[in-house]
Amino acid sequence: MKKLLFVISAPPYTSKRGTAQLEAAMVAAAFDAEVSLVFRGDGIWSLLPDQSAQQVGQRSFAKVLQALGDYEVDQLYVCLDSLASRGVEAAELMQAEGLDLAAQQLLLAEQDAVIGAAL
Amino acid sequence: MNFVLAVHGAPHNSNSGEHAIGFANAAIAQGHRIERVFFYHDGVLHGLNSQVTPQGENDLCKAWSELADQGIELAVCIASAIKRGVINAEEQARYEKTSHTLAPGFELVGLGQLVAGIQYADRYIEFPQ
Amino acid sequence: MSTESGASALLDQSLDPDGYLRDHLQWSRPIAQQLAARAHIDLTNEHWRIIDLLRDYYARTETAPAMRPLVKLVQTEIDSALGSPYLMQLFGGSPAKMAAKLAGLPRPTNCI
Amino acid sequence: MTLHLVFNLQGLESCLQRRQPADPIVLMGDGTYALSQSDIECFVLREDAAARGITSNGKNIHGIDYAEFVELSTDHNPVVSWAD
Repeated sequence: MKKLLFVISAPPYTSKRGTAQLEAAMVAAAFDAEVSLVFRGDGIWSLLPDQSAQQVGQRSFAKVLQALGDYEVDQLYVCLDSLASRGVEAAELMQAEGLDLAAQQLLLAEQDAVIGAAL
Repeated sequence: MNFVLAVHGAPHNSNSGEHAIGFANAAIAQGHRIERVFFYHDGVLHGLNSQVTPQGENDLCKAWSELADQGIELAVCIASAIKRGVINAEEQARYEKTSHTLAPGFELVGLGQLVAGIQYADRYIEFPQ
Repeated sequence: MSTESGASALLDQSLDPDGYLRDHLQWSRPIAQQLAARAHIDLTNEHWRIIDLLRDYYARTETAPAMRPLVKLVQTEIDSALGSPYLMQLFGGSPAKMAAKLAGLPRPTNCI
Repeated sequence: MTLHLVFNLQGLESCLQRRQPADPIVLMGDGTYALSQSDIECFVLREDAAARGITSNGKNIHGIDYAEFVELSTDHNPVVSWAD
């Protein structure tokens, strides 16, 4: 079983890369990979709880995120540095475990592949 | 060694294609195998048959087709592709469009092919831009 | 033209070549029945339980579940003894796909 | 050990924060502009730097071609790309 880390570093409603990453993570879980996700940079905005995406005619990132648990993807992490530099408290966000930079180093090092969401 | 490469940037505003092609050719020259090139996000535009490369610029289409001729799978993410108008004859019929636009040598696949490739390969290398 | 064949012709216009609703918001229970009839499925209460479950799941997650999460959903919400054979008996060879189609979920763009 | 591919300056910053100190870095594409402002030890894809008119005399900078890039990637796992 391979360990795959999906990185979400873009905010949710412009590029839609974040939702594509969630879909890829679900597929990976369905293919028996050990999947984790990390939200960093402006990707942390994906974790705000009250998203009303239908107002802009899009799928709600927050809702799609709810489906991850059904694929037994429960290793969700958020970069504490990215939160601090944006003045966001972990308690304001949906459930994800806060990781400092040192912990992210270790998380990266133990992966077989890292699938990014740059741009 | 077995590689899966991922191309995330479009031909007209990124170096993803040049990087992946440069890597693939060097890897093959060293006796490695490129299992699959997976085109994702804007990278699917590499498979758009109707694009014209201005003279004097890199003709990536030719480089891709040479890789395809060597048996390398050029796998285009179907979900990313249909959104950007990159469709084969089957999708053309399914969505009732007037023409199909997928370049020869490329094929539309599901995200499962990305994951299966990563599971199988020794290395996954992503060219985001 | 009988009412029934009239309704059928109307439905034809609302479906894409693969039999998915062009606009998933058009879904109604009578439409589900017509879609099922075309797939030679006679909708029973057991089918409806799954269809309702899927519609509720979609409202919560805006995704259609793949097979494994669907089985899990059925087991937690209906009966832990039920599995994929049960779903296949109700909806045929690709139950997650067929049930989502009958439930009027948006057609998936990613073929898994 | 992880190999880091860096595609722009923002990517370099994110990478430097999250790599282990001994992990090698390859600057590619617009990542090669980092050579003009940074003295970290790294590899740089020679043709991308040359295309941009970037030169460096730093003794910690190792110019590589695609063949050497392939060798680095066979020696390291995972290979992580950074662009933001």
